[in-house]
Amino acid sequence: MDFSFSEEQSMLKDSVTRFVQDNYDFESRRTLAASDAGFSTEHWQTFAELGWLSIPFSEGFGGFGGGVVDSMVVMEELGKGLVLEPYLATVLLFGGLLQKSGNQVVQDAYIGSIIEGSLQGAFAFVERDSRFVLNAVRTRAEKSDGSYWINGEKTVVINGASADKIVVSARTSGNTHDEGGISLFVIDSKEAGVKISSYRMMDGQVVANISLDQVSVSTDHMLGEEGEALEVMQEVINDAMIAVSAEALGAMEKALQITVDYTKIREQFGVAIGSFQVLQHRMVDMFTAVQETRSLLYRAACSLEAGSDEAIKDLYALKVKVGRAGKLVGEEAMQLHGGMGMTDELDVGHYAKRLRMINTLFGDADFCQQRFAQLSYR
Amino acid sequence: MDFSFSEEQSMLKDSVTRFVQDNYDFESRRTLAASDAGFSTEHWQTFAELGWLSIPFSEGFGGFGGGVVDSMVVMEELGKGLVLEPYLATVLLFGGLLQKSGNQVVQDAYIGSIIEGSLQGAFAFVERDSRFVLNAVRTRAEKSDGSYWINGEKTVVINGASADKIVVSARTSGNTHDEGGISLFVIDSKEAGVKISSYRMMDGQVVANISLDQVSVSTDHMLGEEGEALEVMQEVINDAMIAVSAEALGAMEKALQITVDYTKIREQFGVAIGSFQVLQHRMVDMFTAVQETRSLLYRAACSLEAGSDEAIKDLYALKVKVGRAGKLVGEEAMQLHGGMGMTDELDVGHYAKRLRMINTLFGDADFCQQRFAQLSYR
Amino acid sequence: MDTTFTPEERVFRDEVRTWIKRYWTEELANRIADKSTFKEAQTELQKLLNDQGWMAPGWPEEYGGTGWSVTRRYIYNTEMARAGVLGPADPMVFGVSMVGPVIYTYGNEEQKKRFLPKILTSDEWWCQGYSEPGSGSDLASLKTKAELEGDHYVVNGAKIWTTYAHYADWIFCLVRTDSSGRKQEGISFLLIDMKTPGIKVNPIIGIDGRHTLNETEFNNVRVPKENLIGEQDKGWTYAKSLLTHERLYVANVSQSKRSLAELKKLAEREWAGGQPLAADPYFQQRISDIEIDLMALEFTELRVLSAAAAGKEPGAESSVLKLRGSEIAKALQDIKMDVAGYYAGIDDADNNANHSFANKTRIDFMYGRASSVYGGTNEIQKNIIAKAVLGF
Amino acid sequence: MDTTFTPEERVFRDEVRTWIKRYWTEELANRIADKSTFKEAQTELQKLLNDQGWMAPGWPEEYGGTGWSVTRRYIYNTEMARAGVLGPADPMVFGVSMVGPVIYTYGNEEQKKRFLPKILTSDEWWCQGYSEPGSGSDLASLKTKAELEGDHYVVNGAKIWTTYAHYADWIFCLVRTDSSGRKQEGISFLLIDMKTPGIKVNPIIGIDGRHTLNETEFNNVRVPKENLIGEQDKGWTYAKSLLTHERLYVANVSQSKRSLAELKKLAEREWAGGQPLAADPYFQQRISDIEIDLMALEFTELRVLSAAAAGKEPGAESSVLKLRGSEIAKALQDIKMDVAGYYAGIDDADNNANHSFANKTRIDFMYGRASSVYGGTNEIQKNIIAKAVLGF
Repeated sequence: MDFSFSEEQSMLKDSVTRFVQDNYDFESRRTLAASDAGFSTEHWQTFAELGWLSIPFSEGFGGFGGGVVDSMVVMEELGKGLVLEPYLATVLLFGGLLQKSGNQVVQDAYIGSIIEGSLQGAFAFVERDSRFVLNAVRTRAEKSDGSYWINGEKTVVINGASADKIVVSARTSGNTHDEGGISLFVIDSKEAGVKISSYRMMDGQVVANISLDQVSVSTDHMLGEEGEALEVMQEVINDAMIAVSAEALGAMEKALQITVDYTKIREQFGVAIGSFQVLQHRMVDMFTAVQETRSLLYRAACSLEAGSDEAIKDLYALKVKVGRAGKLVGEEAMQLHGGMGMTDELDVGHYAKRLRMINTLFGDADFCQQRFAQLSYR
Repeated sequence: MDFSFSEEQSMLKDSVTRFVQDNYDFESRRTLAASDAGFSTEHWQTFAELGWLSIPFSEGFGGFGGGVVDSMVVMEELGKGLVLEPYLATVLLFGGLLQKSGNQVVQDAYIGSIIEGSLQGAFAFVERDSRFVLNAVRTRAEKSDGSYWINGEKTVVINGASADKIVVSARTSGNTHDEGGISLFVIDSKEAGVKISSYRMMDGQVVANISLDQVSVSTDHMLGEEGEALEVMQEVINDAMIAVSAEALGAMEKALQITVDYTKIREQFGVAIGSFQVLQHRMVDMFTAVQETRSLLYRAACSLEAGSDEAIKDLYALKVKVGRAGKLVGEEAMQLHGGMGMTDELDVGHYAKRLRMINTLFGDADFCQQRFAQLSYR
Repeated sequence: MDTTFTPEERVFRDEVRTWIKRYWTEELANRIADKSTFKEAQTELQKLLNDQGWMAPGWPEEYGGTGWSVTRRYIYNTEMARAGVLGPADPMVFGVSMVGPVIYTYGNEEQKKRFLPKILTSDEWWCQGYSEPGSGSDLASLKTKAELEGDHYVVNGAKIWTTYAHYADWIFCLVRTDSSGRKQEGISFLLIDMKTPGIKVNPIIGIDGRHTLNETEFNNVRVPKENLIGEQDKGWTYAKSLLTHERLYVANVSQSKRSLAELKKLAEREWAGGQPLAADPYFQQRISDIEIDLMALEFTELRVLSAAAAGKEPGAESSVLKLRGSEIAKALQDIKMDVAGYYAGIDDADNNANHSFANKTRIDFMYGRASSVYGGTNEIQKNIIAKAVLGF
Repeated sequence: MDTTFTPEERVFRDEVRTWIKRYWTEELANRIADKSTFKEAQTELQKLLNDQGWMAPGWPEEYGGTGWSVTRRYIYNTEMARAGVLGPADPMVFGVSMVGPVIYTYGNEEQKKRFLPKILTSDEWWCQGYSEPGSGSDLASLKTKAELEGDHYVVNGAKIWTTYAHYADWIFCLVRTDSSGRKQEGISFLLIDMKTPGIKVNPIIGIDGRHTLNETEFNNVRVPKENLIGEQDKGWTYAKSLLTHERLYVANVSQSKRSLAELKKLAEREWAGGQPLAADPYFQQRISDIEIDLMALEFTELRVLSAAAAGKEPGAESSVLKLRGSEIAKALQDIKMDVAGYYAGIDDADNNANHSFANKTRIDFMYGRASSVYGGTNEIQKNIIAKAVLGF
């Protein structure tokens, strides 16, 4: 029974912490968020130099061979700075799919470029009416003339505007909600028939709707077996749930800290507002929510890494808590900042926004609680 | 738009208030609760003399011809004193069924005795596995030789130990959960085959399990049409839901008042504990819950009396709030009394117990919320 | 005990509905929602209301009010809010509900003649200068100074959260004219022309990404002394008496009912796991929690109004209106965000992936967070109830 | 980062389970649950534990402890609680967990020899005399006086909430020996034989209807001065250092896991509208809210234990254990009451209408209300966290 980090993990953590401290003060972040890409390619190169982009990849591909605990360590620290660079989209989602796909052609073609920071990726898995159900896929791929031809539309694709390559889920057989019949394809964002319409999310992320009109993909750019992609999609998203939960934890910790500091200084009625017992207790509730999140994060990370039978249940429990605690911490942080908390110029509201977005990502608290219940009370 | 009471209602309210003040200090109540019957027949005679037992009955039977607002007025005040006399069981449930049944034989035979205080009644509608579903009836009645013969068992019959006459729901056709096929019979508690096994509830009520073994009832003691009883049962219970909600409101108001008074006096760390902001805010939450309960009580009472389409939805909303607010107020009242709140010797815990019992009565908050949702989101 | 309307009241309700149907067109609503046409279109709406004599229902008839009963005002407010004509962030609040009553109650005849008609015609827009940077819920700690020099007050300081200051022609301000006594004393109530030299309006971008709020600076702003309301140093009393004036409608019941109805509709069209979200028991439970609270709030408001109609002082129950009103409004906004799912995050009115409601949902949610802060935080509301109602 | 047990630890767990299977019979459990046989049967159980050497796992080996690692103690506690052998209202807590460590840490050799063995053999039962009527969470305000007269302290005053005082042979008391300084000073730690003349135990009936609590009066009770622990006037320090001693296990995780498992079973057999309650989505949501919180609490406890195992001071996370532990335990009791429905109200062990679990459910619920009060109310816990962790 041991919750300490390995020496390598501690070093990794320190290096991310230092990067955030040195580069991600709120004003710098604001400038980045307002830029066209919504992040810094320079920072991305730093990530590459520091080795962060290699974490989930096997050593055979030049990777670090890390597991969910390693990416958890990185993401918690990134969360503290509301870091905008598309680590999740390129490394964990796109990279994760490549790593787990067993498709040597695409692995050889792209993993090296990810690690050296020269390739951006994305994973397009949401559709207009899919909500949080991975197998609600209407986009279709048909095989003819030695290629697959893809037609359909994907929405809110994270990093969709900057991605060079995009993994798209498409149905090679079956109907909209079937679990079988889904395949994954790596497409080029500049391929004929790909229309990318990008926009911003409230947390500063640039995402895109992607319409696919007779887009051709060569058969060697399919990941895994035809029609059998759901399992690998779910696996990659399970790992990503740990990662975004860690990011949320970092954001919550920072939001709490900002709030505690603010209420110690901000005076009203002649005293620091932090001296009011009611506000203190509410910050204790925030603190408790943060502790609970960390406990469930460690629980889910350990059981996922150990391949436990309870791993999926632990994961949904975590995501429920991340959603609820994130709302609580985000909103209370804003409320305790009073009117200032509701302005764009203070950082606190931006933590609340990101926490809100993470709640939704891969399934919100309500959705995950239903999945949890199905596992717990079947 | 008017929420004031009529002059008659105000007088009625004052008379109940005075009775409770003069007769129901906590020690007197404790003595009554410990007695065999669990209430005072002397008080019951006072109720008769003050005309309270005549409220729901038509003037033709010597009644007051009152509606749900009138019994609401009485019950709120009784709730403040945690009054033990079986007003609900005898007058509102048993009496209500008689009044609405249209069966002149039993009306002539018993309503006069109820009004003069010489007859106790009960309504046996719960079975071992029925939970809150009125039509979950296994008890059966079969007609032969010009009588009905009843077999089955009823549980937790309120006032079952003292009742002279008991209305029993029994199935004359159909299966356990059918809505049709349920009939009501007035039986005598001393009839052959009736076995009454009485016990106490945590709020001091004496209730009974009643087993019925070939109990004979004459056909003129059936209420309403054979197999058509569910509607009248539901109507009487709807009225009773207003009544017990009013009782709960009275109990909550008193529990809040007791708590506010206690925290103003009780000192800790050299100051009255009521000076702690956190405790003040929690009492504000209790106060808010009480106000919400009153608002929903008035809403449901008005719409039930006006025969509004929304009446049933309003009623379920009320019962949800009564359940949740009752838990909140009862438990917070105990908690704010500290260790003393958890003893039998202080009154506060007894309010919490009664509130808990009212939550369950006729369907708890969860059950009523589901019914509400069925009406609201169908 | 009776909650039905009289036949006359029902006729009146139909009259209001007919007006709404005729004048509250989608075209007008869209122009008001569009930042570039907002002021012009909103003024157009207000002029229509004024033509009907409905601009200031609560004012005394002699100044252009309606002389309606409490019930009629309730009906009017309910119908207007239900249709979305009136909303919690109405610009006319500042003229009609806030400064107007101060002027006709405490102003002199000239002030009444000068200001009230232009509030009714909407030819002059107002904004409010109460809060200051740093004052928060402790309003009386205000520091903006006004010193009498000859015929003018010279005003220096800054006001914050001045909603619509960038549209306003006038601002009503609480200013400090004496700092020797208790902080509630020595405050005066001044009307200031926004075109006066020395006034600078700095936009504050809200967390919803929009510009409705401002900080308004005063640098040696010279205000004619005839713009002082009532007596110097007595402004706190005037402002405070107004706070109780409009507290009957602070619960925003109709707005929340409208929000709930929209929410139910959205949940029917949003798809979740092969069925509409509205059919999902978890969702039903969450939404019904709030619906039941809102049903209670509605009748709490009616209880307060019924007491007011009978000429009684508002009872203890009125104290919970703002508190619960804001909590319920926020809870509805929260669920609506969850209904919008991934699309709730979109910060873009055009690129909505077929979820056109999502952008407004996000704005309403983010803007709505402030409802538990302005007009005294909910924590302050609870302090007040503890003191005034529970006697602590 | 790893939460698996070593092979040796798994062997140990099996050993504990085997012991439980052999000795924790239904017959013994029933006799402990029965008021009339409680003390005798509980003593029997404790003697069995002591025969195995497991009576006081946390004590140093020289006094009869086990010398187990933190992980083993965790395994032991978990298994014992899971089976229901150890519960939160254990009478052995007072001897083993509370007074024992005070005696071996601050007592003299004679005291150790006199008292520790009989705690282990359960030949002497202990109760705790800390709280006083009126002191509540402000423990240090205690007033019970002990005056030295020759070789004896003469004790006057009263203690409240003395659980099992009616079974106890000895009571350990905090008494005031000096009232001149700060209230935390001048308090001494005395061991008092319950048979001493002048002691009167008055039952307090709990809201659960049972007699577990008492008020214990002291009228000129003469206590030999050799029963003083450590130095006179330093008792507060001894008592306080003990409060941190056992705070690793205050969350009652295993008891709550047991409670949750029971709850799920009950919900499968209780019928609601044609299906088991367990299949009802509303019910699933309510119960899963708590299950998830409990899963978090379990790992919060593990995090604390893991730090302790590594020889580190407990971190900030340890502060939430009691708070959340009591909230979760109470929430589970609350749902169980709702599952029992009408039958939850029954105050009768025999007449249970086929719902034999209902009476115990009611008792657990009512008794459990106190878990957010004893050992410092949850409000006090939050004050402490605000101060110690958040730095207010």
